[in-house]
Amino acid sequence: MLSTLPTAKTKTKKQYRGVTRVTRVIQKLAFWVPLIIMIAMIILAIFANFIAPHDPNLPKITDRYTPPVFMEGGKSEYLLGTDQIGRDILSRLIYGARVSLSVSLLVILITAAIGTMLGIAAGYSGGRADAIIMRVVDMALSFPGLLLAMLLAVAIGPGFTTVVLALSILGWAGYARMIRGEALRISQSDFVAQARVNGASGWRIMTRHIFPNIINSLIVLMTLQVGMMILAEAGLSYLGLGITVPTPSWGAMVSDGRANLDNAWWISLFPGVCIGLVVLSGNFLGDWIRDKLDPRLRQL
Amino acid sequence: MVRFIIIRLLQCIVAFFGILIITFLLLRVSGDPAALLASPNFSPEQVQAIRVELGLDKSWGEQLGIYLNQVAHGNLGESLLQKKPVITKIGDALPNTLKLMVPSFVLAMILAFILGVLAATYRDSWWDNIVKFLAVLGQALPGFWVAIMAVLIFSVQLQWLPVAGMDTPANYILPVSTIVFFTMPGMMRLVRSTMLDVLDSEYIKMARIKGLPERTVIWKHALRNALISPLTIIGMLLPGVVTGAVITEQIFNWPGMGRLLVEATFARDFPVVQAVVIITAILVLGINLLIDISYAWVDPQIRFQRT
Amino acid sequence: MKKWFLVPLFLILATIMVFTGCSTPVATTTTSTTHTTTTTTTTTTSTSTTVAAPYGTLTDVAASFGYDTWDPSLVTSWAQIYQPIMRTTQTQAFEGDVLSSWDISADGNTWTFHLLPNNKFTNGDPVTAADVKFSIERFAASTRSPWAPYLRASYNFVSMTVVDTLTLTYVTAHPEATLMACFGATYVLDKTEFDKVGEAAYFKNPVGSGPWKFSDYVAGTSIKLEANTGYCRPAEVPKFKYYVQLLVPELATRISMFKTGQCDILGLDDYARMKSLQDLGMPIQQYGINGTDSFAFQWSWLPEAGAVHDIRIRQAMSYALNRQEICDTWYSGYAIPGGRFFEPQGIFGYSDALAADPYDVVKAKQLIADANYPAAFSNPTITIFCQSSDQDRMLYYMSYWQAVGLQVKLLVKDTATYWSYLGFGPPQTDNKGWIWFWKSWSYPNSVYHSANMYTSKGVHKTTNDAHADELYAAVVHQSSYQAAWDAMTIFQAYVATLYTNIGVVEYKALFLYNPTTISSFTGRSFSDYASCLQGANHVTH
Amino acid sequence: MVLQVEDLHTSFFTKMGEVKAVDGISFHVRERETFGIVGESGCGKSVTGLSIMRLLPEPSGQIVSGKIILEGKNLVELSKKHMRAYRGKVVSMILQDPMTSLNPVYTIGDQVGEAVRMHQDLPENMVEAEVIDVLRLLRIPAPEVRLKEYPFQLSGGMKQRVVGAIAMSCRPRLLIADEPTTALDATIQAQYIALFEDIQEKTNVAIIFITHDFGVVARICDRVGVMYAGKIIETAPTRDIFKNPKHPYTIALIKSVPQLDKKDDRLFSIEGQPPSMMNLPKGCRFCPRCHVALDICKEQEPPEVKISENRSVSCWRVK
Repeated sequence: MLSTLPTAKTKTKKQYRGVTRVTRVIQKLAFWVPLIIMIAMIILAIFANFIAPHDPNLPKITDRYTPPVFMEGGKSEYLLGTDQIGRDILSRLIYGARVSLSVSLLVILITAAIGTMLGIAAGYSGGRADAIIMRVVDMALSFPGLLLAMLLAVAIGPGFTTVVLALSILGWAGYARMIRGEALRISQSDFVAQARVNGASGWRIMTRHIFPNIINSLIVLMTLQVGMMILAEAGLSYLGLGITVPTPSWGAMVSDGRANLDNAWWISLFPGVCIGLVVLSGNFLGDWIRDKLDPRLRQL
Repeated sequence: MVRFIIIRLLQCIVAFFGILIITFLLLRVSGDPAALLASPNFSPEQVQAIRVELGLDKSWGEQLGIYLNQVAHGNLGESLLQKKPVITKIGDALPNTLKLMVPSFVLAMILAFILGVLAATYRDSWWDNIVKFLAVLGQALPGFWVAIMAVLIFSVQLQWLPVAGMDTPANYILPVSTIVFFTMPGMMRLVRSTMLDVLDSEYIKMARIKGLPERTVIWKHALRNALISPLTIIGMLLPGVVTGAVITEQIFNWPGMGRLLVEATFARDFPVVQAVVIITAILVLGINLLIDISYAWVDPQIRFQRT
Repeated sequence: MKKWFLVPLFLILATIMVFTGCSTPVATTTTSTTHTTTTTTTTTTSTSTTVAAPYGTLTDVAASFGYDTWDPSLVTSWAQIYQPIMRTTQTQAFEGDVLSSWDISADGNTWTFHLLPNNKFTNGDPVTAADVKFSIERFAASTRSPWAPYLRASYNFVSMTVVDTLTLTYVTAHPEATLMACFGATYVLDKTEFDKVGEAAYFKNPVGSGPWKFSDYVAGTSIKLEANTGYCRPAEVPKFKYYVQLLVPELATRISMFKTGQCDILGLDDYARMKSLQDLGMPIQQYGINGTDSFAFQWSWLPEAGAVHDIRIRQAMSYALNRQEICDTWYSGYAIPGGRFFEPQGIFGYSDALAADPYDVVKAKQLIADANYPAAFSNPTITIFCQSSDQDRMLYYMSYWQAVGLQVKLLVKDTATYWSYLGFGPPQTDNKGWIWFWKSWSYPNSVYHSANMYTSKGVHKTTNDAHADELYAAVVHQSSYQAAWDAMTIFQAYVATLYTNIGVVEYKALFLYNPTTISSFTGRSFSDYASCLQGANHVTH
Repeated sequence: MVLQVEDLHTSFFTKMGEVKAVDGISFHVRERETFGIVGESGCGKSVTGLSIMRLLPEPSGQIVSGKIILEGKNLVELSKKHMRAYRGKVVSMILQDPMTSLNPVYTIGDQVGEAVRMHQDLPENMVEAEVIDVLRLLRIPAPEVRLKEYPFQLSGGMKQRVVGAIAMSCRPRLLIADEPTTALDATIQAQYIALFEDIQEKTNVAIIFITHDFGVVARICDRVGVMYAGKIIETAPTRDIFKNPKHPYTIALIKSVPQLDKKDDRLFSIEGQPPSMMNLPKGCRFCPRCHVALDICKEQEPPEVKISENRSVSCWRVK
């Protein structure tokens, strides 16, 4: 492909050919690496019971604060070391993938469903309903969700349900806002007008005509949110409002090890790296899907 | 224009009371404050007496009515644990939080705009890539973790900056940078993408056709248009700053609203929690209103709207 | 020139140190009913060899300030600005604090308090019998202190009379030598000032006669105290001019502050972590008597309590704990097996009957099998609850019970909810049989706390045993402290057999300090944290 | 001679490879002349305009080689700063879409005045008069009022005139109009074209008129260049090209112009698609769509043949 290009005549041209080759490689990596990471994390989450070398919740006090195997004092049975009560970090990471990813995915499903319904309704029906929904959306977007999350966590006690609820309670607004814009644009298009002329009901137009056209944007936004939700869960864990012990979630693990960052950094660093990887993978994948599906969506 | 502001103001007030009621109900579900105040030796009768004293024996509806009435009169109640007017606690904490949040917010905004505009102007350059990398990094790590790492590196290892406290200007550097590090990237991404759209537009070409210097093209013609959409985002940036404040105040030991909220939430000090949420709500709504108004300033189309 | 000047100063300081070190109070004679305070009667160190003026600042950090008040009837954590009526000695006896001595009448019902002469509050007012009377009355009326009810009229109180400015009589209905523990928790307030400015203003700018005087308080941020140079025991005047306590909720921040010298004192729950800092050159100091780790089985006498209703299960839980391993690992050797509720070794009423059960997995498994666990129980899950700060330790302790086949579940409660679950009031729908984890810090005399834990009248609802009630009544009806001690020994030995509270370990109460500001701790470090810091010595160059 | 373009090559360097948008074109424009560039969309006619303005989207768009000589200066060699001084003052441009060519947040007076201030050393109090003058030149009614208005308050036609006013504000020597009439409806279009003639008369400006519409060409242009896939395949005076088109593509294009006087309702359209600019055919670029292609057309690019002083064609059939 490259060889068919005419030979470069100027400096700028040469420079650009080089950039093209590098960017192409980077582009490929930017898709495959995050995809592989994501798939690997999902596999870890699903098959945690078979993969994890130790019971993630069983303390072995005599082995506590064991450093990772590549450090002095590390033991081969604990590849990534142990935490402050001697639990295997690797096993907890693997089980933590299950918790963190399921929180994230559940929240995304809930918020995307609510947001999409409200967004389509607002964008399609317009007028007063639209104005009211969008006002609520504006409020929800500008209100610090952490405050509500804290209230909720204290009200019904911390735990999986609380985290999911707390993150969902305002999270739908972002979807509603974006979907509404898309729905508005689509409902003004000719094919929707045609459907109306043909006597299709509002419900039919929303489900058959508008919804299929916003799926692309929806997928992009959902991909970008995977990491965001894991980060949010970590924030709640830090305030003691996250998933309850002993269930390991990455956020809780990072938080648990924070006071030991200067003498047993592995407790907190490895889960932090996992969170970072998933967030970055989500971002890259989202960007990639967006570029592939619809470059117009750059604003997300 | 005036009507536009009045409508927005009314909407704000409605939203405000909505938040008030939700907060009130959520907290009442969460537990009995009288049980917390009672000494372990108390008989149920004594606990009941505390309840009566605090008005907790009344129905929720009645309590809510009393509460709304108080708030309408500017009375935020008394801290259950400390028998102190909540307003004095807020009075102590709010200035501290503002001292932290205002510089962070302003700095985040300025940096986001400068970096975002530069990244868009020099699209795909190394500069753009650095900015993009920073943006991704800022959104990829848990906030508290980075804050603690910053302390370990800059305070403990290098000994350049103090760990905690708020006595000297040096104390501001770490907390402010941490908040900026987390709030700026989102904003910057948006400025960049909006700016890219604007730079693609015909009127920018037109400005170039006029032979205007690049400076004027970007900072006069492009930025003002690019401002319109991020202005909305400023509103959405607020939650991030508030969340950031809760976490940074905790780590950098900043006696502000965030720390007050965490303390009060765990102590079930309802009036304090309510007051913090109310004050935050007022701030958030107020800033949103200001944004709406500044919208009108930036976009003449709204300014001339008669509806 | 300068160096020569320092030599005599050093000598003076050294003398004072030696003196204070030797002046540990001698126990009162058993036959006499007159108690005197040894340290205060003389003023040997005064006049020519004046104590060097306090200088410098001692900075401490705390995770929370608890109650945001200076009212000693609500909170005693920084009651060091006040003086109690009595205080404990190193041998767990009592001596006067504002008192020079006291007598108890032959029938055991009339206490006569003799106050120290020339003792002044920090505002200059003299400490009088009227102040003491006022303080006792006010404390007894407190609705929030766990100690207060035992001084209240409904319990054992007849009258109180001011005889003269330095003499007060306190009359009880029956002899109760253990009231000393209550007097030890009663702090003396300045009645004149209190009447003049009112309660709110008084506690905004509190006045006391303790070793520290109030300097500044910023709610939710910092406490600042200043050495009281007019303290009645000149040798115990703090050597640091200021004591500052900063509220720092984040542990990582506290550690960083300590490492960078932004604070001088650091307490840690994780003793291995403490050791790692000790390896960096930070010395460790012990204070007070040992703290304890224990589990309390609330409402375990009720059949609805589930598995823990069966004493064999409770015994099995005790035998299943490898206490020595806990001491060696979690506590890095700074603990020994034992430690029921408030009962470390050497405390009021301690005997070998309170010694910890040995680690015996076979016996534990046998007991569980005998109880036909889990088949015999509709809900065999045993629920434990603790505060989030203790969750790691709980997960660790629970692993021993899991190892012998018990099904245990942990509930982590935030501080507020934790306290509301601690058994008082009628059982809530779900908390019968729940086990709570209790970590006590050094508390000198647990007689009234024991009532709460081991009698049917107690608020913690762990025991409902008539014989225990009788034995306890005997403890609080003694006219001599020693007799009460003996009665307490019998009571404790009996309730130990009920297994409503199992001790895990008693640990040394420790903190780290910064050796560049503090050289050592002298004086009353055996008493408690605040008294220990009171004896902090400067590093002299 | 106002403008002389010689063998201009402009390419876009994208992630997918090089796109030769303009692949060696030459033409010239004389004073007071209107030169039309006609072609289908994507043939490179707009890029030609942007190349002359040196306003290709950076960094992907690059002038690879060639000369653009305006008033004796080769614009390709000018520094960015010098080029800026030329822009607006010596050469100016009108963009296609009047709705988006004006900055929505500034007043008309501001936007026109900006160009005036930029290039004319006028005292501040003279600027407004100058702006009004330019607006008058574009026959904008009540210019004093328009000054203070925002773009959204104007009609489409009026916006297009304001865009024209901005372009003409410094009376440039060359005006490039990139499909300025496409977005306007027929009546306004006619007025606007008349306006161009009027302006040309008053200011002697040379105009490059970029369009896809031969009808418009017929009305305004003196000479016309037909572009196909990055090349000018035929240049001729307007009258000649209508009377006697030489290149098969030109013939087809002219056939596809709807003509009112003909009875035939069916519009002629050219079959097939223009070639991908990434992957040009080896021989003549029009060959795949050409009805009269020869064998050589597939193999070799036709050379440019000058058939008279003002006419040239690139086709193997034209010798």
